[in-house]
Amino acid sequence: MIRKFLYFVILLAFSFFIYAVISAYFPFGENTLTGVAKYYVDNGVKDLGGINIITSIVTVYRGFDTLGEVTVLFLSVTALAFTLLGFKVERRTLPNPTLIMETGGRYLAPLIMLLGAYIFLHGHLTPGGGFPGGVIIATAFLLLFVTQKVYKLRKIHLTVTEALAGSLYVIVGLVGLYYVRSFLGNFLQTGKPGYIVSAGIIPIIYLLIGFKVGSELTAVLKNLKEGGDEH
Amino acid sequence: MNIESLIFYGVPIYLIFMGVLVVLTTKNLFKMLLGLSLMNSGINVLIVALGYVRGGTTPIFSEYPKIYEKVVDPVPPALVLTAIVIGLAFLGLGLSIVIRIKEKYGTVNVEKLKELKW
Amino acid sequence: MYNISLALLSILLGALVFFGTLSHKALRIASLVVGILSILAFTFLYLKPGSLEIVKLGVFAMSFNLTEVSQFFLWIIIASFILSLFSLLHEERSAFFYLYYFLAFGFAALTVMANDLLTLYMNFELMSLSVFAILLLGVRGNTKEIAFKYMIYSLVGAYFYLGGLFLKFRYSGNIGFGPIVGASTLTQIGIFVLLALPFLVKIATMPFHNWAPDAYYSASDSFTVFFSAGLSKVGVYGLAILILKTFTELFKNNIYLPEVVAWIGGITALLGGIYAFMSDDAKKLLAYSSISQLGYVLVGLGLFTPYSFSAGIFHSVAHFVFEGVLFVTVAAVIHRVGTSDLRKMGGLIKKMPISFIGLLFGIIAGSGIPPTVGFPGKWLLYEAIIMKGDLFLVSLIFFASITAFLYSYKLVHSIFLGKLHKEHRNVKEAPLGYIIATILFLVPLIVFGVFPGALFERIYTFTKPVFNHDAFFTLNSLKTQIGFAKMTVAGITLISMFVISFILYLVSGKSYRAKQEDNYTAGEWVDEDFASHYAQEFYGFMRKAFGKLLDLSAEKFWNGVLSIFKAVAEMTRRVYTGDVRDYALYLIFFLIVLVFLVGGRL
Amino acid sequence: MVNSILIIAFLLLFAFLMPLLALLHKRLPAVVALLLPAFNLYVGVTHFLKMEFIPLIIKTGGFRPPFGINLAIDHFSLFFLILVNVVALFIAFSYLLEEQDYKFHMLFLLNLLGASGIILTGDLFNSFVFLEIFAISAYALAASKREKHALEGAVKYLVVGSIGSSFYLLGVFLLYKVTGSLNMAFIASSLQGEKSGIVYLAGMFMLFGLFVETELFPLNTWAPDVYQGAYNRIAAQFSSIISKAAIYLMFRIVFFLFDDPLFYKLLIVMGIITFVIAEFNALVQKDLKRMLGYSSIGQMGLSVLAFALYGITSHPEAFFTALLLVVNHAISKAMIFTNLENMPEYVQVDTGKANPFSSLMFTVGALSVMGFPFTLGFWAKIEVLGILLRSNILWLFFLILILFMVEAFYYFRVISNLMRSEVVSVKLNPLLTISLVVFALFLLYQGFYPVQTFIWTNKALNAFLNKAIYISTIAGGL
Repeated sequence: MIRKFLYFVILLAFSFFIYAVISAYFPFGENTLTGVAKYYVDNGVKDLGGINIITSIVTVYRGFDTLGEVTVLFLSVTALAFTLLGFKVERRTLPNPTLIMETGGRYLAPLIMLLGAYIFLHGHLTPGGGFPGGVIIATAFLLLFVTQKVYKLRKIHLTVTEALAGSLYVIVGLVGLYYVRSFLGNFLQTGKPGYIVSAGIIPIIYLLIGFKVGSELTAVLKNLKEGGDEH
Repeated sequence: MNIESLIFYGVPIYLIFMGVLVVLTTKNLFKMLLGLSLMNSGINVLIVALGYVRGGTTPIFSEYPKIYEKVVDPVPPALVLTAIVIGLAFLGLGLSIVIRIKEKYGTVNVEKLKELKW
Repeated sequence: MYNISLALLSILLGALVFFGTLSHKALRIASLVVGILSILAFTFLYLKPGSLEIVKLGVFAMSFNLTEVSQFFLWIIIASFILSLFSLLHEERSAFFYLYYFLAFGFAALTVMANDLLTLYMNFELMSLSVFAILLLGVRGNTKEIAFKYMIYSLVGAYFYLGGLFLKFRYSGNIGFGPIVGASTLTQIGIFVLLALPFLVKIATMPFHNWAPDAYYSASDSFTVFFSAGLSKVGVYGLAILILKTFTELFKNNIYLPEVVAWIGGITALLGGIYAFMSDDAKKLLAYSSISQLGYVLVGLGLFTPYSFSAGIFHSVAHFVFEGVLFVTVAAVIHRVGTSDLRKMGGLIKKMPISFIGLLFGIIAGSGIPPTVGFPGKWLLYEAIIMKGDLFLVSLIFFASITAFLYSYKLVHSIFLGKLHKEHRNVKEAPLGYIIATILFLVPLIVFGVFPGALFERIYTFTKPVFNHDAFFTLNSLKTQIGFAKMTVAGITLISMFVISFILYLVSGKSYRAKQEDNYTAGEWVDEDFASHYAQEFYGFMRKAFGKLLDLSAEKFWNGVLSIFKAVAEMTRRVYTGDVRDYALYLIFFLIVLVFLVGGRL
Repeated sequence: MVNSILIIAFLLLFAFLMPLLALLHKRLPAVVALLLPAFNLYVGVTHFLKMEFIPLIIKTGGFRPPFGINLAIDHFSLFFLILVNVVALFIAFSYLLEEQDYKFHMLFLLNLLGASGIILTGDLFNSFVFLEIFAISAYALAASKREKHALEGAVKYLVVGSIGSSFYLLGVFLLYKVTGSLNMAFIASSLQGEKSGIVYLAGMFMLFGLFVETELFPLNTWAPDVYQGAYNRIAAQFSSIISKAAIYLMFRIVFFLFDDPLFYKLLIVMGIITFVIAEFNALVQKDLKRMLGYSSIGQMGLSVLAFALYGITSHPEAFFTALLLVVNHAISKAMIFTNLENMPEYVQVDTGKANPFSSLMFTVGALSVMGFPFTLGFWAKIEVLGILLRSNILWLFFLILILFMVEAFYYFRVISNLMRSEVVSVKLNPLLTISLVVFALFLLYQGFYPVQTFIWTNKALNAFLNKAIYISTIAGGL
């Protein structure tokens, strides 16, 4: 107990020290945009036509990072499935879903999916984008997993969706490499800022990311529910 | 020291080290992962807080072509977006390993996890 | 033609014997004979001293030069290698054994031909590695432990040598054998110790000798001939070259270093002798005798007077000759008897007369009796020490000589005299290869004993530039300021004493000729199987006197050093507790340390 | 020359497509996992041979640095790219016939992707992303045996590694706050001269994260467990790909961004402590793989020490030595660890059964690690001792010398036991045999005639030391 308290005190002191240092160097809120941030804010819309600067940074300026990010997620799903390979989940009997849950779930799920699709399609216009959209779609499947008495989702469908979305993302990047000599470069017209068909490849990328994240997270849920067995 | 900075800098930093404290003190591997996750969140929040500009809005120009005078730094949120996903990925993998450990060792107590040492 | 292609040749021959052994027994013998012949041919037709040879390795050029010293020792190595091959004809070993054998020879040859310290190091290491491999294929004892011990002693020496090499480079800017200029005496001594260490290990100077008895005991019997007679000369060569070329000034000007080195040699000679007559195993006995005799060599080299140095070099040749013949004859006996335990032998004189004669001459030479090769070196060494006025060292060496008599007698008595064991009734004389090798060893044993000047002349060519002394020898005599020895006279005197006492024996006594199987005790009847051979508790009374000394082994010391390392390791490994929380704790503390390192800059 | 972004693009593409390929044919993933390192190697070698001295900038997203992320390729990064991919090719080829789930190959490729990405990228945050790809796949690979020990090692690595990489992220971000950029060259150009304290703090955080991956004491506590628990090929990957990519990043960051004596002194101390403790611990190990793991850790410490000596003394030879050590260690350890596959009955340090071929291969690898003459390691050892002496630190010289003896002691103990161990006939994997022989011949040939290694290393060294050119090429336009 004393040990724990000692750790607590030391860590508290240390965190206070770090806090003091950071707030001394970077007083809260007193930023002026410099460097790349300033460039993004000033030229972001002009360059890409997307009014959401963060989205533009995520998908194009630092699109390479996002590709990496997608990869990390993909990696984690793969690794999870691989680690759980051959692991048998104890069949715990869930309480039987009531009629209300079952019916409600059945009708709610498509709506949730629609919301997800909306979010990733409007990624360049509003806060949101492929990742939240994908997660929302996955929650729809979670709902189905929990509320439906019998819900079979064939793994192969998830796998194919996942693989295709991921590889199309890379292919979009390669097309950019071919047309504008830059991997993940924007090879489409930027269009009129503020419209749904604008901002070049950003919506395309977010579409793919949405599908990928949705299918991956669904696969995770499936794995955790049913154990990682061969498909 | 103002209260604003204490909340937006102090709390995330406190979160980071309390996450560490969880790792140092808990015996449960699962809680340890949660501690690490806490630490990740702390760092993410800290990064976003570091990019804040007083009086700035989000860098989404919904009323384009009107450009807002003051916006917050758009880079930290973009980075944090990535970092969150990475944290999630880490947690997912960690949990799967913990599940396996529970299967093989029959426990998630780290004191029992000392077959490899010295 | 390059001299170093001798190494290439030996590798080729090794491969030849390797494949010969794999295919057929006759082919093995044939390829070994080819090996003997081609190395002889190479030696006599091609080996020419005095040309610098460079092998470019891209970033470093190995340089070789067959100087007079190198040539002198190379001849010893070649001779002992070929002579050991004769007895090897009768040993059947795995194919790899032969390959390693030839490799060891090749790298030993390259080592003595090396013209700079790094080249020497590289070849020396590979020689050690080959010997390690051979020892792994040893025939008795716990071979892996023994080979491992050998390798570790060699490596530790070699690594310190590497350290010395770099230090020398730092002070003199080159890695040649040239002198170190400008370094303080203490530094020079330090570098000398570092550089000399692997060679001291190779000649098994105490306290670095522990590997030797085990290695000689374990290794294939024919290989020990080469091992003792040939490979130990690499160590002698290394010391000689260091003292002659690199540290000449140091040895000339410093009064303590020569004394210390000589004393280490003297103590090795004495203790080696004592350990030798306490051994109950023929090969361990010989191993200790080899250690003891190389101690004399170290005395000679270390004392650094013209006489002592020449005597040391001469005695190393003598060592090659008599240790060679001793190991060959013992190998022959073991080949026939199947054991190396002295307590299980005896009375083989009538069964193996030629081997007996070989061994007899070997021990005569080893005890330094004229007119054999053991005499001139020892005589000159005594002269040199006396001239230097170091009476304590003389008495030390003198006692060491006494031990030589003791273990020599034990060896010859236990094997050849006394009662014949029942199971050895059908033992035959050693096979032809052993006989040839024995006889070939006996030739230089007598020739160089009677005409030591032939050798001293060669030695003089490389001692003269250093000491600038006059020739002190003629073909068959030695002359110093305080003494004169003519080998023929000494020899004839001794031989006539033998003859006279033999005649007296014939004339005077009416002795009963006992059969070898006869048992005789005081009035008591014993059956034929009762072993009354004295070899059972040979020098048992000595054990009482020197028992304490035997306990005081260097092995314990080195094990102590090792256990210190292990104790430290046991402490450091506790850091890895296996508990994740501890690991996280290290991380956080380390983070705090890192932040504090930044400290004032924040 | 092929655009080198294709290295990353193809690795990703095929990793994503792997499930579909596995549906087509069961063996296809393994073949793909072999072809991609080969392709990378081809790209790497052609670049290395044809490239000018000026670093090559490959922008992504269509924007020049610092606005877009760029890959910055010079001979130094190519050197490591080639090294990593040679080992990857070696491992993939050796295990081509092994039955594994396609996910395993995916993880392998993604790990290689992480390593290649770290090596090629010119952007700090991007390096963090790749570091995470690389670390997460490494956690999964460490656990891939799914047995007790593998899982235990993996979970320790996971905990330690995630703390480390979190702070790496924080460090990267602090640097962004200071300099307003995430591009390495831009950061480097604005960090030249006097640095403020926060830069040091950021540096410490970043190094803290990297120390975990480069296995420096006391952040290497996970490493022996992982080496002991994981598959042999994974252990090989850890010692020859994962730690090597991490050490690349460390070299780059320390030298380019924080070129300051404080960091070099820190690295010297860490290097020494790591080497000492690792060698001592290896001395008393019972388990062969754990012993080899400690030996790997020790070699990492030595490389870091050599690099840091460069920072203190600015003798280029010191850094050259570090590179030489890295190459030698990567190749010989890959050999030793994969060779363990052929000696499944030799688990303990001093007992077990083995077949002669694998004993021989182990010996060659071990001799090279120890630095025996006429192996590549010899030159590395000579250089190490040379620079230690040149740096005028005599006690360190002798300390390292004695530790070399310790190293020789425990390796020769294994060798002598192995050579005399009971012979057991193992069905040798033919591909593994081929690749082992190739590597062994490489080590011996380069030990005898090390010109190629020296030339390539020297080229990499020159590219690395001319950081002014690197910075001005990328950041000069601003």
